Amino acid sequence: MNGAAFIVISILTLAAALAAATLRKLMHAALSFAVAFVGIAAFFFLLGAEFVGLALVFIYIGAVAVLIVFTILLTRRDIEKDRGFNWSGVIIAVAVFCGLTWAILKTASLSIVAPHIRALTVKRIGEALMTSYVWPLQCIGLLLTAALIGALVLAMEEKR
Amino acid sequence: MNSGIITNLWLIPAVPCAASLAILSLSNARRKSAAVLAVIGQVFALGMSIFAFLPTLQTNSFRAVQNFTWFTFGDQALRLGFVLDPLAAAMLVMISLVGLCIFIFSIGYMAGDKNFVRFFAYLSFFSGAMLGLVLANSLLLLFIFWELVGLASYLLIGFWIERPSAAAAAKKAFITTRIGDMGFFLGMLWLYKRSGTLLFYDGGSGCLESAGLATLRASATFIALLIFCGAMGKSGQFPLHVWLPDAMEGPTPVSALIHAATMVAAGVFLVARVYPLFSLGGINGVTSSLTVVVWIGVTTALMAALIAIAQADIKRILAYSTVSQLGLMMVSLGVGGVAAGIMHLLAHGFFKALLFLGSGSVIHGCQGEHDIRKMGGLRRLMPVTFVTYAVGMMALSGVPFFFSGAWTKEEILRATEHWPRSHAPYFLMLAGVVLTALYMTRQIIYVFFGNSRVASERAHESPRVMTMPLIALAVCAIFFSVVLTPAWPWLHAYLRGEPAQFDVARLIQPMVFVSLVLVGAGIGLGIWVYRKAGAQDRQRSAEIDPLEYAQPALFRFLANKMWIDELYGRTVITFSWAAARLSDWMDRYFWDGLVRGFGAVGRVFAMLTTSVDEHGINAGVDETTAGTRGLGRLMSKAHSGQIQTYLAALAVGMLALLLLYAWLG
Amino acid sequence: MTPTLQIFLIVSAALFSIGLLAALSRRHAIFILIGIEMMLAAANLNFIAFWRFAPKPHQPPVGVMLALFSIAISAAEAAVGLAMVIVAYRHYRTTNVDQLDQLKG
Amino acid sequence: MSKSIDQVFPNAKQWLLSWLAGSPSWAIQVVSILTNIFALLAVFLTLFALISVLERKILARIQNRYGPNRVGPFGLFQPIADGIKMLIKEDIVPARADKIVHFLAPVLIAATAILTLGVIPYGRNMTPFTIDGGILFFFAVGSATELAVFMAGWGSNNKFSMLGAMRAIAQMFSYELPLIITVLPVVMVVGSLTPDRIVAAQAEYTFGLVPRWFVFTPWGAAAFILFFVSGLVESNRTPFDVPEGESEIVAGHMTEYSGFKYATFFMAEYIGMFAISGLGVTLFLGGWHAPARVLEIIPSYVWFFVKLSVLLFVYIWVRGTLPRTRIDQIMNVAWKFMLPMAFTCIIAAAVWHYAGRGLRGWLWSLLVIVIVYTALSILLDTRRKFAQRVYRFAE
Amino acid sequence: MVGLITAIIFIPLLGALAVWIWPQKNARPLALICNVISAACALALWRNFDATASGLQFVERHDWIPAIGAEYLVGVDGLSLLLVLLTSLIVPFAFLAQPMPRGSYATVLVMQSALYGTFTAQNFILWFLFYEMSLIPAFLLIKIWGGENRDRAATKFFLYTFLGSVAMLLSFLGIYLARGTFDFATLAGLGKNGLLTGNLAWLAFAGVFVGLAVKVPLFPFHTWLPDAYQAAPTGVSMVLTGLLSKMGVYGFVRLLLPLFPNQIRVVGPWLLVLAVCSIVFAPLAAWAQRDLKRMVAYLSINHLGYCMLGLFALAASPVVAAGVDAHAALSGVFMQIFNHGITAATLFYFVGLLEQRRGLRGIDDFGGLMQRTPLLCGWMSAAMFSSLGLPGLNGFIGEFLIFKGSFAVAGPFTAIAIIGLLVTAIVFARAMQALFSGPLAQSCSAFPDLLRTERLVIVPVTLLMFAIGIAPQFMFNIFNTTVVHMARLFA
Repeated sequence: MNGAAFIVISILTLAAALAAATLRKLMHAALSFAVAFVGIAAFFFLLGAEFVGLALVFIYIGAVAVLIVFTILLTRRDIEKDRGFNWSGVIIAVAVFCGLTWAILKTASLSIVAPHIRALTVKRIGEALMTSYVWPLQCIGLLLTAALIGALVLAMEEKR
Repeated sequence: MNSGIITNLWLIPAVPCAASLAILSLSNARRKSAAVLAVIGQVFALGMSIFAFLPTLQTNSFRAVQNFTWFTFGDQALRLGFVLDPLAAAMLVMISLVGLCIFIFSIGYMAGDKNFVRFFAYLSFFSGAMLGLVLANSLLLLFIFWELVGLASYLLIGFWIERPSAAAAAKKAFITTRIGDMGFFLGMLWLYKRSGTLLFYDGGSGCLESAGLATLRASATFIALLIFCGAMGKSGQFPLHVWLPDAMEGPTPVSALIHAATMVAAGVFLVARVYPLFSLGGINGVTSSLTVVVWIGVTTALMAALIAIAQADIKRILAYSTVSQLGLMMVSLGVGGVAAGIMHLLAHGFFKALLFLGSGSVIHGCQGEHDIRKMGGLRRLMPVTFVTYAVGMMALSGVPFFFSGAWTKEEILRATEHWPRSHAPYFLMLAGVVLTALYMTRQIIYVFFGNSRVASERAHESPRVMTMPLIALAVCAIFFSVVLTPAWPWLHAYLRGEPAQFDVARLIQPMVFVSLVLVGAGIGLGIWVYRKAGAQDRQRSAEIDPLEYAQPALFRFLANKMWIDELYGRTVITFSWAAARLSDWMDRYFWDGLVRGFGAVGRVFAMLTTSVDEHGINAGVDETTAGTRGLGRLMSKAHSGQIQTYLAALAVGMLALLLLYAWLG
Repeated sequence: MTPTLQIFLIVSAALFSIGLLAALSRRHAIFILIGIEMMLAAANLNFIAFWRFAPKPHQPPVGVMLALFSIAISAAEAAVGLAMVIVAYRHYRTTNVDQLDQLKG
Repeated sequence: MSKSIDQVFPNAKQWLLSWLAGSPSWAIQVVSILTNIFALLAVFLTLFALISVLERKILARIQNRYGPNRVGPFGLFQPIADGIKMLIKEDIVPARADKIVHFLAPVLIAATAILTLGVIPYGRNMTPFTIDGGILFFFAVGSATELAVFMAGWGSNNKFSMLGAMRAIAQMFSYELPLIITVLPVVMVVGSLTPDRIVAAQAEYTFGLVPRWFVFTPWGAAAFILFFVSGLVESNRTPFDVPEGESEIVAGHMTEYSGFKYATFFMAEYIGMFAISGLGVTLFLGGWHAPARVLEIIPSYVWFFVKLSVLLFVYIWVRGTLPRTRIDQIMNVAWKFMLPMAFTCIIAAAVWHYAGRGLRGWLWSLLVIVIVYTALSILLDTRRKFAQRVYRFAE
Repeated sequence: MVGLITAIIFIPLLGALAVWIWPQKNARPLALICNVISAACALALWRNFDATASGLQFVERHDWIPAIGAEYLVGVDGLSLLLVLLTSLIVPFAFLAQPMPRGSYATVLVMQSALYGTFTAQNFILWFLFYEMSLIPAFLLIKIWGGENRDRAATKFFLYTFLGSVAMLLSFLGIYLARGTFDFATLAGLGKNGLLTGNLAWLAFAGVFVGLAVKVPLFPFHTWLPDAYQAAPTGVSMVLTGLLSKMGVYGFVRLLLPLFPNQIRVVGPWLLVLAVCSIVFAPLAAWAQRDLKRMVAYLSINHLGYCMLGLFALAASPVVAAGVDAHAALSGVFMQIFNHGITAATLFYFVGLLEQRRGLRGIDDFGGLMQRTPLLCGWMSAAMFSSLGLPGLNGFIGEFLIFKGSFAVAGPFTAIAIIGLLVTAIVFARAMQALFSGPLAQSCSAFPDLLRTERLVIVPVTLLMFAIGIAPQFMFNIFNTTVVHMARLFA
């Protein structure tokens, strides 16, 4: 596990995330969001979960980001208006971050180094999905179908 | 072949029934195929009947039984069966032969009808059911076929369904016979309960065999009488005879087949079939049930003969004549002359069918006219019909020596004469013979003699297809007497299961002369009374009957069928209709009112409790409720509807939990 | 330097806080969604990190599984959420969550 | 001998790296990666140049004219001339454009297109980057193209651009489903997402003559056709080039681009086409395997590029032959026909597998596909829809 | 095969959901498909049913609410199977009768599920749940989709049946408190020696009796029936008469007779009086009706009266039970249940057809139909003849056996009940005369004859009637063993 890579990736990710949260232009924020997810995927690669990383890229960059920009496009008239910024949120967010960091640092058992492991192959994941995780998998399938239909129904033009 | 048909008796009813089904599936336009199918079915039935008849000749008291299980209920089996014995065999041949003649006649008679196909379907169905009836070896099976012939009769009476009178007559027939049938049904249940079986013959354990009869004891009388109810309904015995004259609303071949030759005789057949039940425990052949049969028969025979005198409708006269003759048969059975009764039944089947068909031919010739007073002079216009009709008339009247009816009637009279209980039936029957000759003479004079009147002007002889059956039946009516004469009482012996002996000497008997005198008197009286009626000219078609002229009150009494229909209408029907209305009323108002009354009480109670609730118990609760609602309203302020506020609250909550966790350790 | 679990968790906490920031501070509904997605991603990162640092990560790969399912669910959530944003926009002509407060008590 | 020719490129790379022996491992790694990247770029940019001129030549032949024939022998230097022209053109950025996005879009699109090339095995031991989930990588990275297209459309702040981008995204989204789902049967049958494994699984020959490429199974053939059509759409090629249909919306999302940025788009499109074709070759056409055992003396990479060229030729051929379809027709076909058929391929592959992968399985899976195909054509009422249209004017 | 019953019970429920969700125009096909599936399951049940084994088959037993002894316990014996088959037959028949609104398809499907449940549940709580579950849809169907007077009829129906149910529930709670079980088989075993003692027993008996008598309905608890049947749409009337009334009879056989033998023995003659009243008064009232539907409704009461006659006769005198007469009476009752189900439903179907064509259904609103619509008249006559017990059709078998069984035990009552047979004949003869014969009424002159779809519906059902009437053994095979078993139980 490469320390340098870690530093680079975390700086990239956090910067992009911060940009996504604060950039004024919605479109730039959305693109930053995509970049942030690339960073997270990189984390996953770093942690040896290649498949999850790829899935994350696939889903977030290929689908969710596009969905977001599409939504931005469809609600375009609204985004030009000036938006207020709620500073109380910043305070809460900082407080939460401080609290979490304090809690993490306080917990001594977390300061461990990753064991050396075999790479997690796609085959292994597939086996796990199809054996012990088959029910959750089916449920997720059902959920996705429901979400698909629900989103369609929601977004469909109402008939006059 | 012989043994084949005996083991497959079910085929005899099945073939016409199958023909009926086949015809029913034809379209209305396939007239020819319908007729052909029906006739073929009937020919087959006749052939099989004859084949079934032949083995019964070979031994005396032949009886072939075929029983089978219809179904099992619980662990019990319900068994039905067919039986072939002389009684059944003779009936089979008569029914299928007469049936065949009538089928052929119908082809001509119904030629113009638009429901030709349906007619033959019904007719075939009837034929099948009737054949099944005579073959049944189980009271239940007999009852089933009994109901089915009833159904066929219902359908055929109401065949010209667009006529309200036909529909009414059909309904009347159905219900009236059903009344009798309910008695029959009850009798059957009773019999079943007592004997545990409904099979007539079952290798010694049937209900008509000694073992079965032994279980009946005293109840036999009631059972017999209940079963006789069914026979009364079917055979038009007083007081259930009212449907039979009305049944003439049906097409004439139907009247001939069902309401003259076969179905109405089923009652007589039924009594003959279950005769052991009637005669059980009799002294000298007299039991109370048979006595009832005799008196019902006598009443019916005389009453119907009297009514027939005053009727103007050619078919109604014949219908009453049928009722009268059926009464005669019942008398015969009642006094113990079972064979005589059945012989008369068979002979009657031939000549009454002949008469009905003749009347049909007349009606056909007169464009559907039924009123004999509008006919006349048909002797010249319809010679074949006239001759055959005359044969039938003489057979019915009982003109001795040459006609079958005479021999059987004498047989009956002889049996009645020897009835130990009373001689009254005998004398009343003699009167009946005179009356029969009288009304038949009246009819034939009105129809065939004198000048032609309104309806008979353009009359013409019927086509060959109609006259051939007439001739065939006339021949039967004459030559059937060969097996009936006392000189060679073959049929009598056959039915009783004895060998027949030939003895010319027995031909001359006192009864022949009594009969000769009586019939002569009847015909002579007729000719004398109606001598002028035949000569009336065409303007006076609706003139007064000579008898009406002499005895107007009596004639009206008879012409109106002794007001029995009216009597029923005023009493039975009114009463039952009132019962129906009452039931309906009770339902709508009484029971429902009761229920609604309960409902009202409930509602009053509910109102009471409500008021107690509202003013007593509820007062405190209301305050609490108000307080709760106020609090709720206050709390709802916190729900700003802004999602971010909620989110922030969540985050703060999480932080708080974290701090709590830290504080706790 | 080899990163420890703690570092990962702190990065993830930071990501979470940034997501929270986006969700709390911005008025546009899409930002809120972006924020929520980021919080979910932080959680996923935690899953993976804990899985990776567990003594026996392969028996079975629970963390990876959870992360996968969580990704699927958040994708569904995003789809439905965005559809709702579109519907809300169509109805109220705004995507400002301040103005979408019909459910207030 | 043939083996050494076959392995000439890997050996060359080994030789190159052997110069660095003794350096820290990360340096060797970086150099190895860079070598791969340079090789890829060199080969495919050359191929791009070659294809761009060949396409024009072939189209010209189809349309019965000469095509470019002025620059160099047979006009083969035309791409160089074009490149120079593009480079020296003015780079125009619209005043109201979102400049960052406008700039990033071609970068991103080219980057993703080139990245996808990295996981395809070009020959024996010639996979630039061996990743366990290589196929997934291909699609994950490829899906970023949509974002890039959108950025181009949005950043230009031009309604034609936006419309073109919307169309492009709509159709790419729609066809990504059949594209990925048609890959699944192969993945299922091989049991791996690694391209090398997939190629290896197609190595055998029946009777030493007929290669066991997946395209020769009923499900494989069906999947390949669907894959190829989806690939056409994904790379926005005729007859599915509605996003840049010049007669309707100028040039779609590329309207506001000029000069080198435009060239980048152009290049990305071609490289995307190569990548999809390369994946098709890998998945269905046996990768770098020779079509018969005897032909194995010819090096593997030659076979790969021969197959790739054949596919590219078909692309061009199709472009020269078919008219442009309507956008609604494209979408209808995607959802109503392609998707169900793609699912059917999965079922058919399963049937094939469970029926023993032999002749029996072959016939059964054929039956499945034929049944579904027939049912679909009946359901979609294709006979009516394909019937000649009657236009009624002035009604 | 375990799980088949559960499938049968819940498939219609799923179907109801599907119908409710799907677009309007698919409601009928969907409902029918669902019925085809459940019918296939019912046929599978029949096929795998061991006709020679007494006792329950295909039993599924799961704990449900152990605290009160409620179990999910379903199973079939011959009687249950018969009724399951009947349900599978009648409901699709009703669906085919008339196009209905989507909601009513869904509601009928819910009711169907409840019916299956009622006929297969072997634990009182479960049984009662299904029993009540059938009541609500029936109420809704009359209330929402009914005809004239539907509010009144629905309320009446609901109050009657609901009060009956409450009485029954209270009785069973009493029994449970005393005996601690809801299981039918266990209760029946205990019933021989008296479940309860003293007045409590009588109270419980009265409660159960009233609850079931209302459902059947038995005179004088029957007044809701004509109103309800008259108000309900045709298809619903078919289900109500064909199936809902069977729940009452089924309850009598399953609950009242085995659980309270001593009580029944004491009040037996009075119960017989009630049955005979049902038999005699109902057809008389039917005679006086103008409305064809009401007429058929009254005849329904009459026919169920036969069932009651057979059962009460059987239960009132245990001496002869277990003999041929008990078997006859029980078999007759079971046959009558089935026969009345199909025959009455068919009659309602025909009334519906007439109403569809004419818009009215008064007996005087028609005339001379035979000339215009011979097929309709022919097939309708078949149904009528079946109903009046003509031999050769199904009605006769059941009635004959009931009369045979009960005559042996309760002769006088049976003799009076014969009047019912007669009056039924009169009613039908009158109806046939008024409808079919005479000159063609002006208002009927444009009637279409049976359409092909209608023929497709009616011909199989009528053929079934003929089949049962001529060769009924296949029906008896279903429940013969059960009959023997029950007769032994009642003895």
